[in-house]
Amino acid sequence: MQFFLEVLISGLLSGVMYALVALGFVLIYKASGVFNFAQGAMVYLAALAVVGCMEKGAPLWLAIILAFVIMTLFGIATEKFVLRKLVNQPPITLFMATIGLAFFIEGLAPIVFGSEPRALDLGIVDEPIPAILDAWDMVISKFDLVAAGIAALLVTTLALFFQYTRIGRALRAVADDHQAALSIGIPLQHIWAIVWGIAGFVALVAGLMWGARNGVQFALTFTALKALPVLIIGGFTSVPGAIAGGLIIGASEKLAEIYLPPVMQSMFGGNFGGIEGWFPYVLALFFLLVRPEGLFGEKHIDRV
Amino acid sequence: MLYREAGQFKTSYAADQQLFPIRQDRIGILILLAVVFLVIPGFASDYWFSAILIPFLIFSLAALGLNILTGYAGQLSLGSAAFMAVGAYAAYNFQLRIDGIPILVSFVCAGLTAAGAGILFGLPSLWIKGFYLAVATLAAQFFIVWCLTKFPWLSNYSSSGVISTQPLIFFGHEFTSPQEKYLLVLTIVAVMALAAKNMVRSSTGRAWMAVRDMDVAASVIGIRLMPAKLLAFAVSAFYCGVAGALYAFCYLGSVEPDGFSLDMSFRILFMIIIGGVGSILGSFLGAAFILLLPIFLDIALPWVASLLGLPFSSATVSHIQVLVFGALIMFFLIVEPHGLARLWQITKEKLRLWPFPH
Amino acid sequence: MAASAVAASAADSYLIINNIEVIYDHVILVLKGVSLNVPKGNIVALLGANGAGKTTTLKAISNLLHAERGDVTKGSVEFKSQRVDQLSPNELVKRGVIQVMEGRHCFGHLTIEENLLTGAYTRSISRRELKESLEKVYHYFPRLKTRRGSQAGYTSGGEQQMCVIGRALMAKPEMILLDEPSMGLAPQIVEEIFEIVKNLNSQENVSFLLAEQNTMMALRYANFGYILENGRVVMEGDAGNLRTHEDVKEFYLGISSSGRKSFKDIKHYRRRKRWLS
Amino acid sequence: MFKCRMSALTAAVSIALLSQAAIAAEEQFFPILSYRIGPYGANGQSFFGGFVDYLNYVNLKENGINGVKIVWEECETEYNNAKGIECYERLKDKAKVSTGPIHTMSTGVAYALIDKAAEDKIPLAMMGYGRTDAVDGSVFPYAFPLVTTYQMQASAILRFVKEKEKGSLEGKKIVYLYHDSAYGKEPIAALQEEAKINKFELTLIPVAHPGNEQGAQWLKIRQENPDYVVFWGWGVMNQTAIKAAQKIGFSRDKMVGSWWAGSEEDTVPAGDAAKGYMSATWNVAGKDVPLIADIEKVVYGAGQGNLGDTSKIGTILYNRGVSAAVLSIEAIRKAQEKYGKGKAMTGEQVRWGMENLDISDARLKEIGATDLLPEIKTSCDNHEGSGKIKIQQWDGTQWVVVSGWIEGNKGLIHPLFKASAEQYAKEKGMTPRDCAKEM
Repeated sequence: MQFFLEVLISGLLSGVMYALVALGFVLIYKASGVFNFAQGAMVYLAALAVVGCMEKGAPLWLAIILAFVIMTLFGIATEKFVLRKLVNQPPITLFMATIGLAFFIEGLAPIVFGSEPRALDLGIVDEPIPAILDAWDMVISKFDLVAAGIAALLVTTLALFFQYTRIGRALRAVADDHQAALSIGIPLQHIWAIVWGIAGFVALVAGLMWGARNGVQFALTFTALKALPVLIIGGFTSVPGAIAGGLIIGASEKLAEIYLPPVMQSMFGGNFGGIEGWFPYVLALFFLLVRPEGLFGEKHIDRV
Repeated sequence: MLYREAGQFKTSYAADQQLFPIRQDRIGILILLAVVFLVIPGFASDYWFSAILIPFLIFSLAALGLNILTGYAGQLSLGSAAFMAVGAYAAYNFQLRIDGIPILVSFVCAGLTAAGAGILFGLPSLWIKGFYLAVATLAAQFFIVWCLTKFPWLSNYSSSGVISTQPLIFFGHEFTSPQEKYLLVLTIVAVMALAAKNMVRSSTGRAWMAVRDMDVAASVIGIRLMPAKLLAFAVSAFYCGVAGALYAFCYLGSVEPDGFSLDMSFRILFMIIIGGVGSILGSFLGAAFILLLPIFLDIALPWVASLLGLPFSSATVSHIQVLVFGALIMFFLIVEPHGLARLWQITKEKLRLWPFPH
Repeated sequence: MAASAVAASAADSYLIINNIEVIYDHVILVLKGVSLNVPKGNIVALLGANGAGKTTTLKAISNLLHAERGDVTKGSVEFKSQRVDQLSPNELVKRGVIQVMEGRHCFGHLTIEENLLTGAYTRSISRRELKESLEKVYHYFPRLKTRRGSQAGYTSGGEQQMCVIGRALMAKPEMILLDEPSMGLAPQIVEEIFEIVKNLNSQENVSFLLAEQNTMMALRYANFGYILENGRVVMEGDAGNLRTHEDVKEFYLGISSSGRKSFKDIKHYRRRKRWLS
Repeated sequence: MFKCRMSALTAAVSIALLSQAAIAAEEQFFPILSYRIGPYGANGQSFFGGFVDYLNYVNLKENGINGVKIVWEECETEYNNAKGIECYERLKDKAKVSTGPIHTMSTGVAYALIDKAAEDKIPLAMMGYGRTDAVDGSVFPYAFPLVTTYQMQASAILRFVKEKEKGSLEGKKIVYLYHDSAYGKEPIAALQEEAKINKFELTLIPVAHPGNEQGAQWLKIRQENPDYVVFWGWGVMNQTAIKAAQKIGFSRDKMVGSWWAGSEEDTVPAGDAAKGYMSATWNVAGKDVPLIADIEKVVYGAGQGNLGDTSKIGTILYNRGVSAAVLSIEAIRKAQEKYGKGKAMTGEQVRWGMENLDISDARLKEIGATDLLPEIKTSCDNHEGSGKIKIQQWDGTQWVVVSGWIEGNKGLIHPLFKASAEQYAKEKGMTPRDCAKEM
């Protein structure tokens, strides 16, 4: 039981890390209807920018600010040179363009900041907290708790921003109907630049956390793959959904990895570990059976 | 005036229903077939056969499969590579376990096995759509590859999980040279492409397109969504499965499950989008573009770099390749969001009027 | 006398569309030189059949064409004596011209109230002023107030139409380009909406350029009318005159004094009209 | 028609490029199937950087191999099997004239090339990766899993651990944590055999690709509480494992990685967590090796270095790339001894050279490559040639070698290869060579 709890908590905490990446997807999808596959690459770019600036001698705080500026500029440039020219195209075309964008980043970022895997030290050690270890014999990492705190803060801020501010409402309006938003005078370009800027910021936060956790390297782009089932479960358009989905995926995937293979082994024989690759997706499918638009997603409104 | 339809009257219903109703198209196709079957085998080098033409044809077939699903039936899928993997492993096992089974029968069975998998993983399409469905098909992508890794029976207990394909023997003749393999692949692809062309204009094809354009409306006019969608998944997976079998037997010779990665699925998706969603021709154009572009960049960029005396390390050149690849994809989407097939259509429109534009 | 002349000329130079031409995709010529004039405080109806170019005209004014790969290639649009054809929709809304698109483009996932609030996007105003504007809209559209919390996508067609008009009102416009408000609505609702338009016109002094297929209804509320045919203005005049004009009755209202004419005659007539313009 | 135009264009360019670089008669050509981008790009950059630098070094220092200039052409495989084939086919025609062995540093690409290369008579080197049963040269004449195979390595690691445990593993618990692919699965059989002999308890824990999330696996390890974790990772999986070990408080000096989990690319990103972590290797790191220092002086001095980032010189993978090149060149030298000095060697001839390598410590010293490689002696029935590794430990800034050369249990492992190779021959319907008749 105690081990079960340990797995559960560790799963929930890594779920938070998935949610951080998923959040970037949600933001852009919510505001522009673009399924931005380049989010993983943006996480990579942001983390690289931080370590790149630090290598040039900038202290951590300055590097983070510089990286934020870079991400914002990058977001604006993306809007200006790619998305603006693809207004009114079907979603799949936009999706494709973001895959092109991902390739572009994956080529560009290492040229500018170097492709060496590097460490990113945020000053928070990823070690078990001794007090908890002694008292309950459970490993809970300080780093994970900090990450969870940051994610909670980020999500709350974003959710409030979307719900109650003028820009937030405009963002949601644009997501619903580009044309109508244009017609009432919402300047799409500004809105999209803002969204990409925010998504860049979220990517930066995710990049910092993941980079500090696993090192800064190309594999950061894979974080996107972990975020996709989170999106399905939480819904593509819900900020709180990203967190909820992250927690569900994180916890269930860890529990499944521990408890499912022995069951399968007794059924088929052989070693069935390593199911984390597909388990979240299959789980997400089952969620879709019950709620086709995710737990918190907006219902698709179909009027013929 | 070269491409003039005027004056070609259809006097019977059958004539109006031809695959290629315009005479110039028929001639064009015949010439094309003559070139690919007769001329190219005489000229191309081994490199062209085994590194470009064969993979081009195989990926065209896979793209065709995906295009049937996405372009005609409107169901986005990111699992094409997994269905190819099913095809590859199925063909291997049919060859291995059934004595004396002709290779073509194996391929067909492989396609059918993949179709089965397609139906299974197409089930979610009955209640979800759009990007939700796309992400759901990723479940197929990861799950199938995992299964192939985990059940050693499927790879005949090879310690590494890699399978080496059996020799290609057909009516006692062994296909060994790249040229023969090319002709084999070409024949299969040509037949299946024509079949696809025929299928998408049949009532099935029309049902798919109705589902694509608006499934609620389609169901209102009496199209049964479930059979239509599942059939699209099955046919698409069949094409991908055969492509996978060809990929293993005629191209790589040995495959491992990890080779059929998500990356490959994405490439196939690229092909149909760059080529033209909902176009048979587009599948071929897209496959050519996506396969040739990196090769072209790989050859051209170091050359350009050395020509201009740019002090790039090999790593930088490789990175620039990726960068340019990404940039070109975005560029093409901006210039022609409907793909290369649309460009070809516009050219045809112009030819219709040429040399007297209005 | 002099004062009223100045007023008249100011009214004349309110919204002037001067011989504009619109091409889609660089190939399809949709408007072939349309000129219109909307005096201040008027409701002007833009009539014509499907595909005549009504919507395109409105979009050419509001600059929403770009998103559809359309381009104004000739002519000019002036609002209050200033060229506005190169302005972004955002700028134009700030100057007081707003379009209400055809087909009730509500933001389906936002509530009715949120929809209205987005309408005030271009105005940087205080919370209090926002509240006042909202109340004003609710005053004209009491039905919206009762549905304020519901998702717009789930409200009825009439409510959605009211919602988009109300949303446009939130921008405090001087001029609304209203595209086909009657589309797909029950006659009673249409009537209700037109009454509100009339009220807005008289009480808030908002001018309207109204594109409509429902000719009879439009002419009942408008001061002036233009009839478009194939991208050209084929007839114009006082609403009252148009309503009683034989040709209009014939072709747009389906009422004829001399019995039903054959389709051949109509074709002939239309061709003549087009040629003449 | 557009398609035709496209391909015609590509054809024109590629023909222009190919003909431009036609090979002169007495030049030794090296087809290089390298990768420098993608998830493993950083590893490829170091390895192939070292490889190319050494070829250049031989040209600059000795004016080629006995006067035969070395030329090479690179092709980016992106660690992707299909692209690897394309690259191979592209370079194949030139390689038919003269060729050095092909190094892919990718098990997948190597597998895909085994049959083709044998058919085209181009030797395929798989140093520390690839098809391990190719140790049996009677079935695989053109494939060379040189230096050490995974199985021998695993066995050697266990021997090291055993020594540390004062000569006995009985009753110990060892977890094998592996990348769930061909690479990670190969040593399992060997480990299981060893477990039987040495009576330790073996637990297998696979990690799904790419392995950037290992929370569950390490919690399981925490629950098992093993004495050692033997670790077969690649790419991001390595850093993640080291970090995850820290997270659950598992001591890093109880972790021993394979040689693909023991480079600076793996430990640096893990930061302080990597301190104490051990891994296998067959080559030492650093510029203390005279050859490496000399390469930096000669090649980079002449401004012809292959690396954009010179700080990689002397890293594990760079040095490994150099060692791969050293072996290739030595094989060509050997071949020239038999087939004529000062001549370019064909694939067939180089194959003979590779099968008859005999590199003693004295020879290594001569080249300045002491400890860059173990002694190697290959033969028809032993394409591996050594089977030895060293264990190194990360001290927070660099790798420190902590053992001498350790050889795996050859008597146990090599029969496994033999059996597997025989099965392959049967499946393919081929008759193995008779090694007794060779030489």
